[in-house]
Amino acid sequence: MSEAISTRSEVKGNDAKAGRLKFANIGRYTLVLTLIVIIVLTAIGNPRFLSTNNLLNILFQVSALGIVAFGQTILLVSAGLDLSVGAMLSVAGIVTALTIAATGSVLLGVLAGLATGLVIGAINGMLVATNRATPFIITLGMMTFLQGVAIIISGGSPVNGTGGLFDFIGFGSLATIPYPVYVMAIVLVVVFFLLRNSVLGRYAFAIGGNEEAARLSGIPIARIKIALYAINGLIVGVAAVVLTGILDSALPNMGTGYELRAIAAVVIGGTPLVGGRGTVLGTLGGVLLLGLVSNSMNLLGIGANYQSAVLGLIITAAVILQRPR
Amino acid sequence: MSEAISTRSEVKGNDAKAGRLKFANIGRYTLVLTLIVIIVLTAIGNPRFLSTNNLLNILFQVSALGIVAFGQTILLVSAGLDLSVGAMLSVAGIVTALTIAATGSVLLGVLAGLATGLVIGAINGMLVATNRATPFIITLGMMTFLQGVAIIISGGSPVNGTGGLFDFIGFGSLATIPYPVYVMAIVLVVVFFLLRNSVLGRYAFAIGGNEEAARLSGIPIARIKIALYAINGLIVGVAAVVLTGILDSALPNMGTGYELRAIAAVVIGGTPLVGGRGTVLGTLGGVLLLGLVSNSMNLLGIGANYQSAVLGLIITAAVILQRPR
Amino acid sequence: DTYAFMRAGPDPFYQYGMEAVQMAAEQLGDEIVTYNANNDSTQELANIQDAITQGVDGILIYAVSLSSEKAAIAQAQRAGVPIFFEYGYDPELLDKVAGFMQIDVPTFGVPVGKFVGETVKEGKVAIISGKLGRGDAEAYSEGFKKGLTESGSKAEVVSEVPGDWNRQMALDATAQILTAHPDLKALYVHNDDMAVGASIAIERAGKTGEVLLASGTNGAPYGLELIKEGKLAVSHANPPSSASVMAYRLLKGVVDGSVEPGQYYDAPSTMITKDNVDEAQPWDPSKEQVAEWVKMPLPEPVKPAPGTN
Amino acid sequence: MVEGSENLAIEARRISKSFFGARALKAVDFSVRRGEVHGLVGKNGAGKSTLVKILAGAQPPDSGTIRVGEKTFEALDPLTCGKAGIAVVHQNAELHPELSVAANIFLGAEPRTRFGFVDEKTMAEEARKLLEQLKLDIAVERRLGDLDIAMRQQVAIAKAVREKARILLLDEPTAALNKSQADFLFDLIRDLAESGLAIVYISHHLDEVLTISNRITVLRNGEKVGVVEAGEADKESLIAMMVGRALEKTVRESVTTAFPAVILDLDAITVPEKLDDVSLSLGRGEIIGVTGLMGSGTRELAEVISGVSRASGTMTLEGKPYEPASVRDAIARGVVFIPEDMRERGLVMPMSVGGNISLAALGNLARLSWLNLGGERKAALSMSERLDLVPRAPEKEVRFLSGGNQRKALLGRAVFAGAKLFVLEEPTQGVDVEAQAQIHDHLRALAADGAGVIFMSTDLEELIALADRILVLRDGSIDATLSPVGLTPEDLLTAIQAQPSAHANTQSEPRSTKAATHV
Ligand SMILES: Nc1ncnc2c1ncn2[C@@H]1O[C@H](COP(=O)(O)OP(=O)(O)OP(=O)(O)O)[C@@H](O)[C@H]1O
Ligand SMILES: Nc1ncnc2c1ncn2[C@@H]1O[C@H](COP(=O)(O)OP(=O)(O)OP(=O)(O)O)[C@@H](O)[C@H]1O
Ligand SMILES: [Mg+2]
Ligand SMILES: [Mg+2]
Repeated sequence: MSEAISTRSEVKGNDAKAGRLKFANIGRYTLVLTLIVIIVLTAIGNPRFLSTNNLLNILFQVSALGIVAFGQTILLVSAGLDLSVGAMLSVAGIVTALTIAATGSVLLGVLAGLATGLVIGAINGMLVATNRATPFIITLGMMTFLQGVAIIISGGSPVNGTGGLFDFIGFGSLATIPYPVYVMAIVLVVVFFLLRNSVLGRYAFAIGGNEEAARLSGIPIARIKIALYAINGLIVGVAAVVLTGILDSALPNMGTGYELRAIAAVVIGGTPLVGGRGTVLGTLGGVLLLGLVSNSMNLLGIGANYQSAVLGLIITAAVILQRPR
Repeated sequence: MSEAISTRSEVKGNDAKAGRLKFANIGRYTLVLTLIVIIVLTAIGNPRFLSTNNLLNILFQVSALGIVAFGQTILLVSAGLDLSVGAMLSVAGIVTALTIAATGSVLLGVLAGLATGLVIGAINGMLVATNRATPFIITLGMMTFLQGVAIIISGGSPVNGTGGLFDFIGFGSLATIPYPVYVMAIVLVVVFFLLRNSVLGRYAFAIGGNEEAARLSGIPIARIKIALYAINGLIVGVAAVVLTGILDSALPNMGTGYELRAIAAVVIGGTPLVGGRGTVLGTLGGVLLLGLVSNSMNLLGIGANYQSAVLGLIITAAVILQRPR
Repeated sequence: DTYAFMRAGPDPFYQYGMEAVQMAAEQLGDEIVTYNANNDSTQELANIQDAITQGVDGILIYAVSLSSEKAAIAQAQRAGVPIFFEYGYDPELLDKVAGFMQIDVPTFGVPVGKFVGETVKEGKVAIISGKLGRGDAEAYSEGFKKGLTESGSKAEVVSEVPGDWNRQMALDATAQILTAHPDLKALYVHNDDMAVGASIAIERAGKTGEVLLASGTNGAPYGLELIKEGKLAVSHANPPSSASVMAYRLLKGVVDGSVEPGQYYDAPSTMITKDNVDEAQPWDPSKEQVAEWVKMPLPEPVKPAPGTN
Repeated sequence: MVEGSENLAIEARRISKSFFGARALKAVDFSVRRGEVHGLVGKNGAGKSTLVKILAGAQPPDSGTIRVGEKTFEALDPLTCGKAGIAVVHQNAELHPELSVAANIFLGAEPRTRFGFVDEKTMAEEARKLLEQLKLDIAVERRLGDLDIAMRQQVAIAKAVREKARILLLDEPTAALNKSQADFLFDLIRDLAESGLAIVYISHHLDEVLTISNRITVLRNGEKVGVVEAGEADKESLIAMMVGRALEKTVRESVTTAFPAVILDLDAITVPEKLDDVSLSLGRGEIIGVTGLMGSGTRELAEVISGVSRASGTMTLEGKPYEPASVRDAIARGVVFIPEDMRERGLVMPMSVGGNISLAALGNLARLSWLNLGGERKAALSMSERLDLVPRAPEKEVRFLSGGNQRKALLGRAVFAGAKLFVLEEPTQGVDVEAQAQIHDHLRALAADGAGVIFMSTDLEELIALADRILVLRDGSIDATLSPVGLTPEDLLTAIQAQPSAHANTQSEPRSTKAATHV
């Protein structure tokens, strides 16, 4: 009899698996399909769109957003969230620029920026781990706080001039590919393996899927959360250095709006806000969608007044097509 | 024995009730306590704070935010969310002002504004109900779209002059209390009873607590969701009319940021983002906290550059004190 | 006396205005309380109410929006607190306020358009606009186009994209415009912040010198820097520093009765190019500079140009 | 304590625990010897799960001490328990739906590669070996969320075994298992005990407890009533200790077979690959029990009747065509459904007990959409009394109730909805014997009032005690229709497990039987 049972459950297994694969792929395919449609339409409207130069430009343009979104993916997988990344970006960027201005050393500036991100991220992690309030509201409070900090430390004005950082990040390229694109790629690969192969990544999924079960399995929830938020902070620090380099300056509001765009990219890429699931490759798709749409609207000459409406329609459509009931 | 059991469980029941009250109240008390601390400190710092006039000012200042937050409470209870309320506020306000400008009739303008909110809300509800994507991302798309719509229909500039609406809303008062405060109070009472006593409200709690269980209990999920989002839209329409009246004009970006502040108020007030629970009175507490802090910073003369940091600290602290692990 | 200084948002422009007023107030023995509306009209109204409660003697304000200030003015008027606007003119309200000082928004882009038209006789021109929805960005573009046509140039505006006053957005938009129009002759951006981003994109595309970059407003320190470096051809400067000091002094005058209320003043503005960059009024003035502004004769009221609002 | 404490694997002394003022445990002493299976029984809400949670470090006690080996603790936590060799299968198998079976089994103790990454290959390998050892047939790479409750329970047990525990706590591990799966688990438990493990075993199936345990501790209202040697106890004495008095034994001597009218008629109901040509008719006042092996289609049948899923074929309700497009349709026609998975699909956890009870019939409590809250409270209180819900506190959030009381609340919803036809999955899973009898009485009373009841169960005793007719499903079709009269659990088990060919002593439902009379 136990054979009969086993056959059945085998069948069940395969059925379910096949079904799941199909389902998961519908989502992925839709995103890829949406990307392709946009590319084709834009290419028809403006052949220059497909020039290597423009494609590299797109990658260059999304690099900071991409980096932030990759970090946010780690958090969303663990059912976390950090709304303060935009403000953190501003603070870390200002610290970078101020340090370079004060010491003349790009290296020190970069280290200071990274450390700032790491420390703020760890603080966020500690607040989230030791409180029952949702990360949404805790990091919303931190976002407001950090926006204030950015204004205070910058004196409310742009901090200009980053010397060698600008020459390297803003202008440097290897094999015609700008350095920020490499930085984005490295962060992508690191996050990919972190989520897929590392124990920490596994715990992120476990906490996101069922925190109580994870706790009962002996996973040190608080420590893991702090680690995840700290890593996210460090990644935001990387983005801050990149963005400061690209702009050759740091502005108190340069990160404004990054949080929502990053989260949008992650969710469009298939990671749900409730956690337990997600891939950073999906996030890359989401980031490319946002970058492509903006690029293609400008290339197609869609007037300034209409861009927000069109972008909104495309985001909504992409999301809806991806997950019909 | 069965008597013994029943006596015992009676006792248990009462105990439990007392216990529950206590538990639920810890959160509420903390919020009330935070409010009291702020009030006392500000009153010491600036005796004018406690003048009737200033207290009425605070209520007047938070009225539009309060109305939006009350509507959002309904959605959060049902595990929904509408990030597009700020943009919706702008669109409905512009429609109100344009209609008044075109027809000269305040009544038509008000009706047009309310209808705009209702229709957009219903559309959001339909999108949310018929898709598996989370409300967060769907309404984020709608937010971007509606921001664009606001710019398109207003031509990008403020729409000025609302005639009698301004005289009434912006200036009118009854028994020294400005009309917007009455409007806020009415919306509060309506939402309170909607959530507590109506079948729709009960369904909102059920869907928020366990959507599948609600479905298996025969609750028409899609219809209820559409109704809830539509009601929220209508309430945003009310806020739009109030705000347009207060400002005597509608601005394409006048709602920017309302979504986050409203959600913050709701969550500070004890309604979790995951739904199934919540009270609109808590939301009132959250709204008052935000209004009080801003007022008290101004009255204490905390400089413009420091306000964001202080506000962020207070939000974070309020939230953390309220729900320690 | 105590005066309120209200900024519309966190942008550096207001920061410079705020700092200059604070320096001037120190020299004139006044106290300044500062407020930030965070670009939110409701918060602005709340700030005004709160300042009144606090009992300030006058309010100096950079309004959040052009001409939506009826409510704010009504509040101040009711409380008898004079309010002076540095932005947000509405002809109907002139008699209700201490005064208005503003650049002439609808025509502000005109001289820039003329300047570009005189240099670029034909070819493609693009515009990167500030954040839409407040009324000014739209006006700058219109004025610019008018000036371009009036200059007799055959140059043509081929692209208008949003830059939201944001360096990064302007950087990206410029790169995209240059992709779509590699033969672009000139680029008009609405402020110096976006000019910084645009100049980086032009440089990255290897087109420094090929594309004429013009900035519509500001004359900010980083804009002047660009002009000195030859990366920015022109900026129509409207320093918040000297303007705010003058506005503050006018408000003081209204309070002590030496200045007649309800008048309109032009905010100081100059077209800054490489030739006169050293004469530009600094945004971040020294004490001495402020002392000079404090002693300068007050500006004369003017009749606002028709259509100004 | 008489026993040599060196022989004790774990010893809890004077454990007390309250939840918001309500005592769940009162100074309970509890100890388990090495190599012993220690049964823990008590009515719903007696405190069994609470005790287990405290021993497993999931919750701290308010007072008392726990000694594990040499060390004494004021409170344990999951990490300490892991180190001390305490493993647990909680009443609600706490697992990760999005992770694979292997990842679940090794969560918190992943084998690692040289570079510190998770060694997926080794992990899958080990998990496969472990499942094989346990004779469980579950593919290790499957997503846990795709498994049914029984398989999840098996994974939870495998995880506990993997932890190489010295002390294993099992909280109603068989509640969701069928008989053969349960038997299999018993073999496993015996083997583990023989190898020296201390095992705590909680179940409402007292026969099981008596068979497998060496000693049994009985809890009542959070207090320890006593410890008995299993050999010296029987079911009746246990029940008397649990309940505080003896229960009458119900024996099925006859069942009603004639019903005044047909309430539900199914003709050739087919769902591809799940249900194959099922026809049956249910009389007004009749109670049908449906059973079968895992995957035989019992759930699908329940879901088709209650409008959750659709099938081909025709259904007739009270003589009228019945084609529910949704659960809502079904409820509107007087058909209510109670799912087995009460946490995921049944209860609204943050809602009050009263709210859960009234949920499917709010219309009865509302005028013009305005709820009569007082009426609701009264109705919920009387329902709590009818179903002996502990505590009688309709305003209490349902998530704070014990597992068995939660199920009663769920059943209360169906009863309150006042249905004509009840479709119930595992109506008394996790419910104590006394309450089970009460629920059965209720269902019989409902039937006597003219309702039809069709319930899906894997509990053989329950099927025999409650049903007027028992249908055995196999591969989606009705394999046998049995009368409970004179039927023993062994007979029923044989029928369920019979090979497809062995239809000899069973009868299939006569297709022509549209009349309300059955043999
Ligand atoms: N987290 C909690 N919050 C509040 N009360 C609780 C909580 N957990 C358990 N209780 C209460 O403690 C008592 C004992 O519950 P417990 O779960 O231990 O019972 P049990 O013996 O396992 O019952 P069952 O057989 O129904 O599973 C019950 O009255 C229950 O309502
Ligand atoms: N969500 C699903 N996805 C895929 N197949 C399913 C699903 N639910 C059920 N099935 C399949 O339908 C068949 C019948 O399952 P059903 O759950 O009705 O059986 P059951 O008798 O209730 O089993 P159990 O004893 O496990 O509760 C099984 O072969 C199963 O593989
Ligand atoms: Mg239990
Ligand atoms: Mg089943």
